[in-house]
Amino acid sequence: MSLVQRYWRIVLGIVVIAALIVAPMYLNRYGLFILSQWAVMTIAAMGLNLTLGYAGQVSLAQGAFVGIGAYAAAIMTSNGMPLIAALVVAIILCFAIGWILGYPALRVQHHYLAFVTLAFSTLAFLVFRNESWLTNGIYGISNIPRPSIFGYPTNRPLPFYYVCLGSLGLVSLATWWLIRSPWGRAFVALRENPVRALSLGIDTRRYTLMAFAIGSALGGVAGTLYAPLTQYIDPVPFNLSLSLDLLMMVIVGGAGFFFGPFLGAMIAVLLPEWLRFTQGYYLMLYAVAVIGLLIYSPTGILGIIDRYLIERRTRAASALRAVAKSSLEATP
Amino acid sequence: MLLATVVAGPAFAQGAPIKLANVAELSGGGATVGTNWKNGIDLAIEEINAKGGVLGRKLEVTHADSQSNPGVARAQVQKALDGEPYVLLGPGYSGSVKVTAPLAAEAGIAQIMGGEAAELTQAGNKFLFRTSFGQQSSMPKVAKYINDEVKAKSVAIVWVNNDFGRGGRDVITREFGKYGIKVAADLSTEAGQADFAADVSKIKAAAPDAVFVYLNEEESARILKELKRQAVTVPLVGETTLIGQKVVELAGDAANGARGHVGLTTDAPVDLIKAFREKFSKKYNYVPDHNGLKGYLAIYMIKATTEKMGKVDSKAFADNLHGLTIKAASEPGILMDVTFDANGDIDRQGFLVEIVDGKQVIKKVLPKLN
Amino acid sequence: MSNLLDLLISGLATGAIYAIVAVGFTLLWQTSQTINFAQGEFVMLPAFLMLAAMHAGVPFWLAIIIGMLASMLLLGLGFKLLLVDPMLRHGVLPLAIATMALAIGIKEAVKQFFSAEASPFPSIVPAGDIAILGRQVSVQSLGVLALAIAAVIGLTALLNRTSIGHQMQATAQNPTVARIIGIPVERMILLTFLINAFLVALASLLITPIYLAKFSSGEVLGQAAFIAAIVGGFNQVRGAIAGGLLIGVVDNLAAAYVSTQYRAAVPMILLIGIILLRPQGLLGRAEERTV
Amino acid sequence: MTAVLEISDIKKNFGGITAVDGVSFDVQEGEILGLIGPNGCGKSTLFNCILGQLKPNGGEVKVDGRVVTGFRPSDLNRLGVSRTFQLLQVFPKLSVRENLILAGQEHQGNMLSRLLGPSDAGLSKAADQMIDFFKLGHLAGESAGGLSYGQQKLLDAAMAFMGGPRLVLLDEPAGGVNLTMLGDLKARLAEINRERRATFVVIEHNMEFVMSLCSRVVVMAEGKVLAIGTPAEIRANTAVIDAYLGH
Repeated sequence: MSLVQRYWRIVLGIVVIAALIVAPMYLNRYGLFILSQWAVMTIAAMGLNLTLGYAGQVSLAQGAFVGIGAYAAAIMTSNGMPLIAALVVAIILCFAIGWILGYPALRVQHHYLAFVTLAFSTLAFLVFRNESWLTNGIYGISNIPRPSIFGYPTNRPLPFYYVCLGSLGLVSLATWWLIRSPWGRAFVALRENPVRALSLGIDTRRYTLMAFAIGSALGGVAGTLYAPLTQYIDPVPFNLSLSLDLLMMVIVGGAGFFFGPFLGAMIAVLLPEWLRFTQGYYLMLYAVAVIGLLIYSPTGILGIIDRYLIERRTRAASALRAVAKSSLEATP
Repeated sequence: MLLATVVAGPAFAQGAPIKLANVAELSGGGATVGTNWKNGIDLAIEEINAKGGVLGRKLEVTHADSQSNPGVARAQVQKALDGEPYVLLGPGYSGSVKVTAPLAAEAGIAQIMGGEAAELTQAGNKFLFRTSFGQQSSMPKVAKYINDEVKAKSVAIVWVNNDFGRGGRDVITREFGKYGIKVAADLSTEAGQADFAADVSKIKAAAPDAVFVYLNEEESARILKELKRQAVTVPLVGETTLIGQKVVELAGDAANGARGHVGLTTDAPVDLIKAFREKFSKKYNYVPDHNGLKGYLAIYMIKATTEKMGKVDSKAFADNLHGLTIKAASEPGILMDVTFDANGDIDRQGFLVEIVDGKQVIKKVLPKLN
Repeated sequence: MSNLLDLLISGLATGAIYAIVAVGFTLLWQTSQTINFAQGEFVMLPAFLMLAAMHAGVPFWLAIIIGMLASMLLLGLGFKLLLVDPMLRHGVLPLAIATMALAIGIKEAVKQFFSAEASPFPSIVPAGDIAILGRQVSVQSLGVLALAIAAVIGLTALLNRTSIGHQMQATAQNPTVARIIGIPVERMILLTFLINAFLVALASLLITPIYLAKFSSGEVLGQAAFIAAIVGGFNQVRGAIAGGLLIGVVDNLAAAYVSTQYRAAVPMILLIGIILLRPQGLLGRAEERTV
Repeated sequence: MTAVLEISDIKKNFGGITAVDGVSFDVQEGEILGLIGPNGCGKSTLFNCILGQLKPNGGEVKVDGRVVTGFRPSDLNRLGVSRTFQLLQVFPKLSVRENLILAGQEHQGNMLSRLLGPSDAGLSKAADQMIDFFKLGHLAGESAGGLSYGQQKLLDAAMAFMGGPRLVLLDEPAGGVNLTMLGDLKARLAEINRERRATFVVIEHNMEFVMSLCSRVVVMAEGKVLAIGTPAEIRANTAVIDAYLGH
């Protein structure tokens, strides 16, 4: 990457972050709610991107983990416990369940793995709905309180948006660290060529389980924010279709790209809102847009950019070679 | 950014249209409910505007889709409230009402909704209004009917496992307790379920004196067929969703003998309702269910209340609707006399109905309480 | 005991519905590695095409033919050319996601252009019941079961007895080699898409009188059929039939003997068990894995 | 001299077919052992059995006198046994340097230190040295997928050496590599063998390559060992000539 290019990237990053911090001050409550939702869904999609995009393990259960996190938050905070305690419980719970769910991945791969996680997703929904003593069943849990951060209440939309954005920031940093660490490299190795990875001393078994567990735990983190965001949860939003939506976000954004989930969640959360002016047609147009995008670039939005960059680099390289060649020929 | 919505200027200038906002289940699991509700609203507004509007001002409504998801409902209600509507309409799912009611109350805007769960109007919210009986008022009537008329001592309950079915089941189970009626079987079913053989065989095994069926119309039709196939002959009791015309249409002979209480039905022997049904079918090419009626009534509630106040005043609206009685004689659009209490609950005539030879027969009219 | 018989017969009838939808899954998977999440909607749509033709004043029998042809054009040819072809070489996942979006699109389009209401649909099989072993069984269910069996016999005969069938099998097993030995692979793949479109239209015709024509009726159906296909073995037509029947029966037995609230859980647990113990499904072949 | 690798009576069946049928030999420290034989004689299967990619149906594998039969490849690798594959197996989306760091990272620290420690696991320098050693210096930052076939082959071999292995099993390292690069590769292998006392087992069809590099050669045919000896002895062995070289 050239210096200029890196410079532009940094500028772009700063502008986006500044916009995310400043612009919402001028948004109404609806806009803040949608942006908060985007931040929460991005966290969940980042988890799935880790499992699927980096480590190559298909999971159709991410929505169930968001549900587990949301119920942990709703139940605990309704009983007077702080959200941070719920967060810890959600992370541990989702990590453990994700770890266990990873075991089938050691036996079966690809679509069969997807089917197992799909079954888990349905089972989780049934538990949310049927175990009323814990989850209040189909009635759901209402009046979920929003937390106080260092004694500062976040009941208003703007402060809670900053809670979501801050969490997104922390999760992004942690994920960035993770994928740049040797673990991230091992995840990629797992995705690209597990047999070779094994022969290089990479304990693919342990990394597979870790990829599942960490990805699931991020789903739980998103859930603990989702509950106080809507302040009411019932089982229906956490059925299979949320898992499919999250999968769509990861693929549409660009699986295996760090910024993929940000864009994917933007498409899934914001695009339908933008299309609402078409009234009854908005979901249809949304579906057409997603299909069109995937036909144009099956590797997602970042796939387009990636393709463009590679093309440009190849062109630059061949130009360089041509120059070198002609200068060689020119020398007598 | 596209997210920013334009905040309306002076909202209620004389002559400007009165803005209403509807948030309903236009896609997802509740799409049939929400679409009926929306069509009812549109029909009523069209009628009123054709006759010059309310206090000389036209009505104007925006429709937003909640995707049958409480989280989306919350966002859309927030958006609607940011636009400062005169009154908020919807949603229909009780869960979505629960998540949005505090927002409307905080904004001081009245919310006229379709939810039927008992608890909705019992939380002390002063801005929430029903368009139909809540389960806390319809279920006692069904239980009384089962006790007094059917004289059943044990009843099997079949309910659809969503907030509607679960809510009805919980209230009626309590009511049965008061009469000392035993619940012989308690069967949860899934929305969209096709095969009721297992449920019916469980009913048969429990040998109850009557069966209370609380499902959506399509599933009601399927279980009626299965009950007939397995030769269950005890009385089948239900609510609007068991003995509506739609169920009769879908279940054929199997619906004969089904009976129960109907709060709001397009089949009621009331001329105004028959006329409504005709208008609706003509405009939309299908026969509405009670949700179509509810949407229609919501608009006429707004009209009657506003005309009573003599002004378009969003803040005073809720106060004026509490305790209001609207007579069909003076406001035909309300179809039947109706009174709203301090909780936003509704009081109206009800009917006891039985299906005989594929036709609804009104056995008894339950009078309005006051 | 008589009770059990009731449950079995009823379960087989429902299972036949799942089975017939599941067959299409396996066909598309075999020849073009397409996981079609819109299969349920594919079954929902043809009934509306037929209804639309009837609203235009066409008699029922002609509406059926029009619906079938339109379905083969849209869900067979159109689906393959517009969606599958451009995406196939990019792997299973993006295509699967695109079919999810397609499912949303079809549902919304039907709701918007037709109705959100359930409409009754005329039955080509008489609506009554007949007595079998002293049980009342609906003729419609028997019709579906008969069709499911006919479909598997017909498909098996087509695949094993005809030269086109052999070419299709070769295409499914190894497209590269098939191409080399001169089989028109593209045409064979197109043929499976057309067969799938024909099957879903046929299924639509038989199932809709029971399920009603409704924009959302594909959701339950699609998911049940999907699970049936996996349980039976994703790559075998007769596996899909067995899986469908099994899911129908297990669902009923679960509701009767386990718990009505958890009836949907039992097929899922069955699914997990089968995948872990026999990943290729009950009747499926093990798929070759390259190291 | 001590034996780094001892294999005794390894058997492997696939269904009814016996791919490896009671193979025994040992490899001495610092030795370069060639393993040759016609296609399908079980060489690669034997490799896979030694390295735990396949479970042998019978027999025993010892590394440094310790029985390691049935160990998983990753465990064996961390014991200092490394390999390359017949077909190219680099990670195309990672850069050349990252491929090498990946190949070495599991030999450093533990899971926790690999998570919390530096991104390169402290291996950048070692990787760069390896890059220089294999003359890939100008390509360090390129993604491996963009390299030419021969360059990838060099990278593949380089990865096998990152963990500082005692024993390296190379499966057709010379296959498809052009002449110039072949010379390079041979020189590198010989140098590593000399300087690091690393022990090699090499499967190769290129006879010239095997005969000039290896100190001893094992010839396999139909799942069995046909002959063991120095390159000169093998050249003179009539059975080998009949079974293999003669064709």
